[in-house]
Amino acid sequence: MIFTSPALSYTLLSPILILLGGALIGVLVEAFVSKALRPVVQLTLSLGTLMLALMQVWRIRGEESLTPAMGSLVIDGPAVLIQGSILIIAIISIFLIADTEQFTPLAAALPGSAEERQAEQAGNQVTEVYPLTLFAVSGMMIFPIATDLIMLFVALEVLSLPLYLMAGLSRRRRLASQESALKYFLLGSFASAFFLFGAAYLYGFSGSITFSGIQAAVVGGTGNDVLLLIGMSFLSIGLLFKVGAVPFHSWTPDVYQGAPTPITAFMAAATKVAAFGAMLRIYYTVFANAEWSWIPVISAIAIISMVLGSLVAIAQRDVKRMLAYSSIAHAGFLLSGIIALNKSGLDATIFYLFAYGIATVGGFAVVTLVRDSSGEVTDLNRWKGLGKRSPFAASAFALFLLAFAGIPLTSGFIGKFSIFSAAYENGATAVVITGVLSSAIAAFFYIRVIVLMFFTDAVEDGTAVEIPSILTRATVIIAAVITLVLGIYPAPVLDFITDLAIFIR
Amino acid sequence: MDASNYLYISALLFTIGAVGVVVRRNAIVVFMCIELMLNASNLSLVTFSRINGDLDGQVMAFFTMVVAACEVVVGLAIIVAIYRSRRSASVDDASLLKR
Amino acid sequence: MKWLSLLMLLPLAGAAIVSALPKGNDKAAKQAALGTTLVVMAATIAMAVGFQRDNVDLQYVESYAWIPSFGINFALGVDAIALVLILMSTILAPIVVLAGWNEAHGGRWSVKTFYILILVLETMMIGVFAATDLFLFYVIFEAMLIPVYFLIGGYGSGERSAAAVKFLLYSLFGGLLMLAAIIALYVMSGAQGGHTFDIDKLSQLQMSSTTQNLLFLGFFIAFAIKAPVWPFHTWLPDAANSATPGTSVLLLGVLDKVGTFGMIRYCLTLFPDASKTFTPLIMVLAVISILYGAFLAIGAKDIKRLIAYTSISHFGFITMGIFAMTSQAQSGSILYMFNHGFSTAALFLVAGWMISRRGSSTIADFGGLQRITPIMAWSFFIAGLSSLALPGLSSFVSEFLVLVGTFTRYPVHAVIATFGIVLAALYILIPVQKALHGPTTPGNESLKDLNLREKLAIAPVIAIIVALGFYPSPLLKVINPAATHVISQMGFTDPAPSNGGK
Amino acid sequence: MFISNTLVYLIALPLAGAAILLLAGRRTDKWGHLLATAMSASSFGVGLYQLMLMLDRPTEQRPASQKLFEWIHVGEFKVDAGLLLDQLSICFVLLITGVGTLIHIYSISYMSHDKDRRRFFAYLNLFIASMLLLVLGDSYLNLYVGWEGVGLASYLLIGFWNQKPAYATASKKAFVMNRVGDMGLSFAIMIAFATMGTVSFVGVQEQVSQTSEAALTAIGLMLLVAAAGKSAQFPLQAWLGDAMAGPTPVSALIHAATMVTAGVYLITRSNFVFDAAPTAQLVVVIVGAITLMFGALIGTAKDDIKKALAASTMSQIGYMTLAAGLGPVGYAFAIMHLLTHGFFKAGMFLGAGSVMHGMNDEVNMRKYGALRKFMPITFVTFGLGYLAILGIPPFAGFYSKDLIIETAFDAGGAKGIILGITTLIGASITAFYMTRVMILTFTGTKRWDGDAHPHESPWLMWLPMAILAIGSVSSGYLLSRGDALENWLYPLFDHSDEYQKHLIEPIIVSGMALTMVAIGVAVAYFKYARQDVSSTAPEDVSIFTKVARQDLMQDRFNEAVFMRPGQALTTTLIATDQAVVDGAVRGVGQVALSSGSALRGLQNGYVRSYAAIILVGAIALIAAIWVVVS
Repeated sequence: MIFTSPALSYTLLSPILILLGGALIGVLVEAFVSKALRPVVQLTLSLGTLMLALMQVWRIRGEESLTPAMGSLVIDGPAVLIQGSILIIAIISIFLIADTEQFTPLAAALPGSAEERQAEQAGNQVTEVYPLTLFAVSGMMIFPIATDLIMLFVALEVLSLPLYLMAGLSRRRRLASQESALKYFLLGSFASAFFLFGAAYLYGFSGSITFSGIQAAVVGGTGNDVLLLIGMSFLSIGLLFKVGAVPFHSWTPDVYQGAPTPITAFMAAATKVAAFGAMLRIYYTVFANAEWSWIPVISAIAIISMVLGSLVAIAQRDVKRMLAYSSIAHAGFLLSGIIALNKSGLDATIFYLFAYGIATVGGFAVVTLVRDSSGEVTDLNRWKGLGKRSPFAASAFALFLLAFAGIPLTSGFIGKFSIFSAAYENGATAVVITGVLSSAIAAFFYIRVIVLMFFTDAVEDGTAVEIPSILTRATVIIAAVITLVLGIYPAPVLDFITDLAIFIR
Repeated sequence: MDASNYLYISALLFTIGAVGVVVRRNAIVVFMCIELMLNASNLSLVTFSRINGDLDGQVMAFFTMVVAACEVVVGLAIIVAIYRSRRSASVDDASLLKR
Repeated sequence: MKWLSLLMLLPLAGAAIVSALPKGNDKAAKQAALGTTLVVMAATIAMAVGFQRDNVDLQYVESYAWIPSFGINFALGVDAIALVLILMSTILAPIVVLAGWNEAHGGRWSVKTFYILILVLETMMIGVFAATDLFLFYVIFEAMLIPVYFLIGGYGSGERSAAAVKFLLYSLFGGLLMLAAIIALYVMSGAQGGHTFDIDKLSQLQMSSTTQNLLFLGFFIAFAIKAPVWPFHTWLPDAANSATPGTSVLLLGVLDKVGTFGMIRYCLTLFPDASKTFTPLIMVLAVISILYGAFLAIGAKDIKRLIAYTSISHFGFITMGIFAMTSQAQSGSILYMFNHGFSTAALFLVAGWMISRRGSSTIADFGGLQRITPIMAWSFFIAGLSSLALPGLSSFVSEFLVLVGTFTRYPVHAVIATFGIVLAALYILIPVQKALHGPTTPGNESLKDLNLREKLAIAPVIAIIVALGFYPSPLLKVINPAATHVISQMGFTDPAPSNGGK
Repeated sequence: MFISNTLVYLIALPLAGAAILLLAGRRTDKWGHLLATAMSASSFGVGLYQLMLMLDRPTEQRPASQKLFEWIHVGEFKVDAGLLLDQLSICFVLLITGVGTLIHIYSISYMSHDKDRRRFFAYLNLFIASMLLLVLGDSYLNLYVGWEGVGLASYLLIGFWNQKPAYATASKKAFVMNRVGDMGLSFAIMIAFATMGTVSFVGVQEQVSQTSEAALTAIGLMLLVAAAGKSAQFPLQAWLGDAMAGPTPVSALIHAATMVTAGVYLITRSNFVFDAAPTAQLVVVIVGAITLMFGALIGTAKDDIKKALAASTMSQIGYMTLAAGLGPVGYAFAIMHLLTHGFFKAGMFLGAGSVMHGMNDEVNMRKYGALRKFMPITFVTFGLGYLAILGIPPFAGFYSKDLIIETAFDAGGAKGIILGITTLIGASITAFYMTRVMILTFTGTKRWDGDAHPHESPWLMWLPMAILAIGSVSSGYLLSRGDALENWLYPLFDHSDEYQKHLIEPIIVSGMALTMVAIGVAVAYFKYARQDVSSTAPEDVSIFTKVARQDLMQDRFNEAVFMRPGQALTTTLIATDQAVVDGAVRGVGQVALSSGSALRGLQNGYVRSYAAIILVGAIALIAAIWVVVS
């Protein structure tokens, strides 16, 4: 047996390598840098890593390769776009994570124990959240460019495991936070098991663990369709779980609510991008020729996601839960981009993902601002009159809500328009009509929040808006600007996406 | 012996695991059920590897084991934290977040 | 000269100036807003002067690539219909600003914000009529809900936020239906020679009659909600009741016209066959609107709701005229849109002054105003007469044209609709009697008559109402070619005199 | 046709007067009434000048027209702002401006104590202008403008003292009922345009021969509805009595001499339509006959002097309508009666105003009595009017009314006999109630309260009364001498079916009429002059009197048939709008909200149930696969 060293294209892989390297250095920093310096060092390190990775992504735009890592990964236009989106979202999320007020000083300490108080008084900070974030980002970067089942599974776990932990790090309401971590972990592993089982059957169907092999089997139509269908379904369960589509959505509200808000922001935005990035690649290339089998199923899932997400969101009293249900509805909208199965669907989905991700981070960023003496206030009733107390926070939040609702002149509208027209092009009339109608329902609760903020008199209960740092403010502003610009003049971005977004097989 | 029998066993194990997740309360047991599901998948992988006559499936099974080990680390950390703060490993007790 | 984009930029520039003003300087904000709207009005008039009235093509055409990958252009252009409506909007704007000089003070937010919203809204009002790209139209159609929403919810009275929400949700719902139809059109255009939103090109799409009917409904329901046509009207009374008078004027006078404008520009042009299919139904809805609105107005206890109900009736006339497919009815409808803007403006503005003086909008709280505040009372009375379409005032010309034009093709509808004029007399004279006549009720003795500013605001409105009543020719000459063009595009010609079957 | 460029001044002058007085407001308080009177008078002057010009022209060129500007041109619907002055309209022009000016003069004094006198004069001028537009417009649509214009002026004048709720209601009632009539005019115009493609008088006249009788009948009937509204004819008569709420000069001008005769003008003007639509004509006659009896019967029971006169007006216009419905023979007589009636009824109304002026605005005749001594001039002028309306030769009414009765008989057959007898009975009842008015007001014993100081009115008031009295005496003779009016109007009407010889000799008809009048006078004399009259209305009266006092139940009828159901409908619709239409919308919202709340239940917080949901999803997928595969 001759051992040939693997041929790796380091330039194309550099963004991922940089991230992994940064994450490992972060671990070392935890070990060797003094407590006082750690926050600054970690923040700088993470930001630097992310920026560098983003620069590398920018540099490799337009490059295409099926074999940057021996056929396990692929770099093409969509890959670059998804990776870029993830990095941009990660950067503005890091700004939020930098607000250490949000995190418990000592994750190991019992909630409410003396130990915890001591740690708090000592000014301890869980700086390990930075390397965790970088690891998660690395997983997210790999997930949409993986081209074999092993890579896909490993990437899925690499992105998930740090998130499970990060969900449990909240400083306030630690019990809830830990609970959310538990739920996220158990359900996530549960879904992973389905995913893996599906992967096994796909392997059984095609005799290959590479996407190209599976695709060839699908095209050839020689394999056992039952194996294909089971494999496809169970693999999809894993993916649909990650994007939070009904009926695999149940973790979303609880985890979104329980996790520290900066983590929720990061998770809600970046995971969705990564997971949909992977779905796009899998459905547009691997399963494209089996569309007869999955389009009806995904359509049904899209429809119930949109409807259920919108309906239940109406009844929410907690802003984070409401955004969670809204994200379920958005998962439905995004699935119509998968159903589209055409070039415009691909462009539209990528655009939508970016626009939605940015607005989501912006929205949660505003949530972190609204506080009382014991921390964040997420009860919507206490958001009354926010417009008077902080026009900045309230108008920004209103803008993000309008973007979620898909009101023209926000990015959400362009996204919705393009994704629905792509789906309609592929004959998904029912999905489009449900999408439009559930947008109307969705508008109902977005507008209700706007009413609360602007048209309801404030209750004096100590709820105030605090801007913890320039970074959080920057997040809100950047997100708002992007949301507006993409709504008013999206042409450059759209053209950029259209030019780049071509899958290579 | 027909290789497909291993597939049936795998499916059965997977089902047992899945049902276990739903019916058992203890977080550790739930987690073990999930591990059972992962191992059921491994069994399938290995079986398919055998049927197909290549090693990809077996390689993947190894990866799965590694990943499962990682999951154990993370999972136990979380479960222990919960147990410490709640003095209970029942997943039903952790139901603050709902509706 | 790029007239239309200039017109759209001017109010935005004004808004920028207002927002740059120091905090608390309300007077400067008002003056800047008034100045801006006056400049816009002057510019619109200057543009209108150069309009070639016998040319039925779009004029002052401009087009800039906006989102090329979707075939979307920032394309502007006006035909006579759009021109007339833009003219109406920009003339109303300074009047609203002047008339509502103090109405921003009771609001949740600063006076400055109020005028920024008004100016942004003005840009959108111009844009929505000038857009010749369906996507651009839709964007403005939806986006203009936002400033109105904040104007109602932030500066209105009573159940203002509930009314604002109702307005917004209702409109959004209609808008989303239209969006679905627009998506379908867009996709079809892609399949038939390239993605486009150009109305001309879209009107040449081939589609099955079922598709056409469904898409027509998507558009029509949106416009029927906007207009509003029975039974999609229930948001209007609430909104008008809660909004400030100035906002109500813009809402009923301008925004609602987008609905009827859309029916002509989009429903008829894009779906001629479906329009014909649905005409019988729409005619019935229109007639119901006319009578229903009138009856509700008769029973209204609140003066603002009353005016809103009268508008439902009037929009019934407009809708009926649009679908009657005769040149008289069509011209009449277009003229009606213009005239209604002013008569409703007059009613709402005067009602607003009455309400702000009395502190109540219940009709029964007034009484004997004619003797206490004669000028205010007269203004209201004349506005009311215009609303009931008294000959010699502008609405008569348009209303009669609609009726006579409808009669030649749909005699039964026209006859039933004509009963509306008796009801109109009731719904105007009942409040006139209760509020202006009779003995002075307690609490009214010391009301002040209109001041100079208010007189300056109402005078041009009344002047326009009277002038166009006696001499509508200048407008009709502009409107007629466009109206005839619409009819002939639909393949209709006016019915010849029947000689009663002899 | 002759083109004249001065016709517009007829309208422009009073319109300018109204505009100046209304716009300049209180600044014109001092001299406003003079300006208004001058404007009216100048318009009369222009009218006379136009008459002179017209007399100078040969018969066929007498009509003059003036196109002012293009008004409404859309497609084939072309209406210009154009005026037409022909032999018919000049009669009205002179009546309107002539009587109008007199009433202006009268009002200077009558309204001198009212602080809003200027406004009153503005309205009067507005009315004159609108009325002139009505009779001068060269198309139905132009006429319509004037038609509603007089409605507006009438509304303003009836409600001049609208601080009294009843008066405000009366004005509203008048306007609304008029609008019902206006609707008829709208219909007529629409039908005319749809069938003939034109709405001008000339155009319609030309098209009549090409148009089916059905269409013409429809137009005719709709014109009749319009006429009934404006002229207080059955069934739209109910507003006239209430309209007496306005100041008395208004009643004289609008509700006696001019506006209420607009219906007669409209029918006469549309002679070409009616001549070709015999059914419509018959209905006109029937409406006229019913109204003349209706008004007369109401007149017998009224104690309010103005309402008695109003009822009489209604009845007299019934005569005119009846005459106009009799075709070419009747048009001229309708116009003649209209003119003479304009003099004597205006005179009597002014007389009534004079009496009220002296009696602290008391209108109840039972509180009058023996006023002859205190107001001799009023008594004389009123008396001359009385003689005229009775039709005593040689007073004006004799000529005009007798001609109508004759023509009615001449209609021939049963129709002729019924109409003839109706007109005769009407004449008798007229004599009865007018005599009653005379007796109650001027003779017998005084029944007024102590604080009334009856006195004769100042000269500004009695002068117009005197002039009108002269008209009451002489106009009939002048107009009928040598069939002057008939010949004057002759070219306008279609005489293709020239009327036959009189069926009954005129002298016999006159005899019958005078007999009937004498009976009426005698009954009244015995009932009121020979018995004491109580100062309050007796309660123990026959059911007929009670019904007549209530205007023959007209208001009750309208209330029961239109008003109450209308109100009920309004209330129902408002409730429906809230509950059903808006309810449906809110219901959709509620359904969304409650289903959202219900679905929240799925999220019960137990991680195991979440896993179960995922499992259910997985099972569903497997089931789907199973379905696909098998």
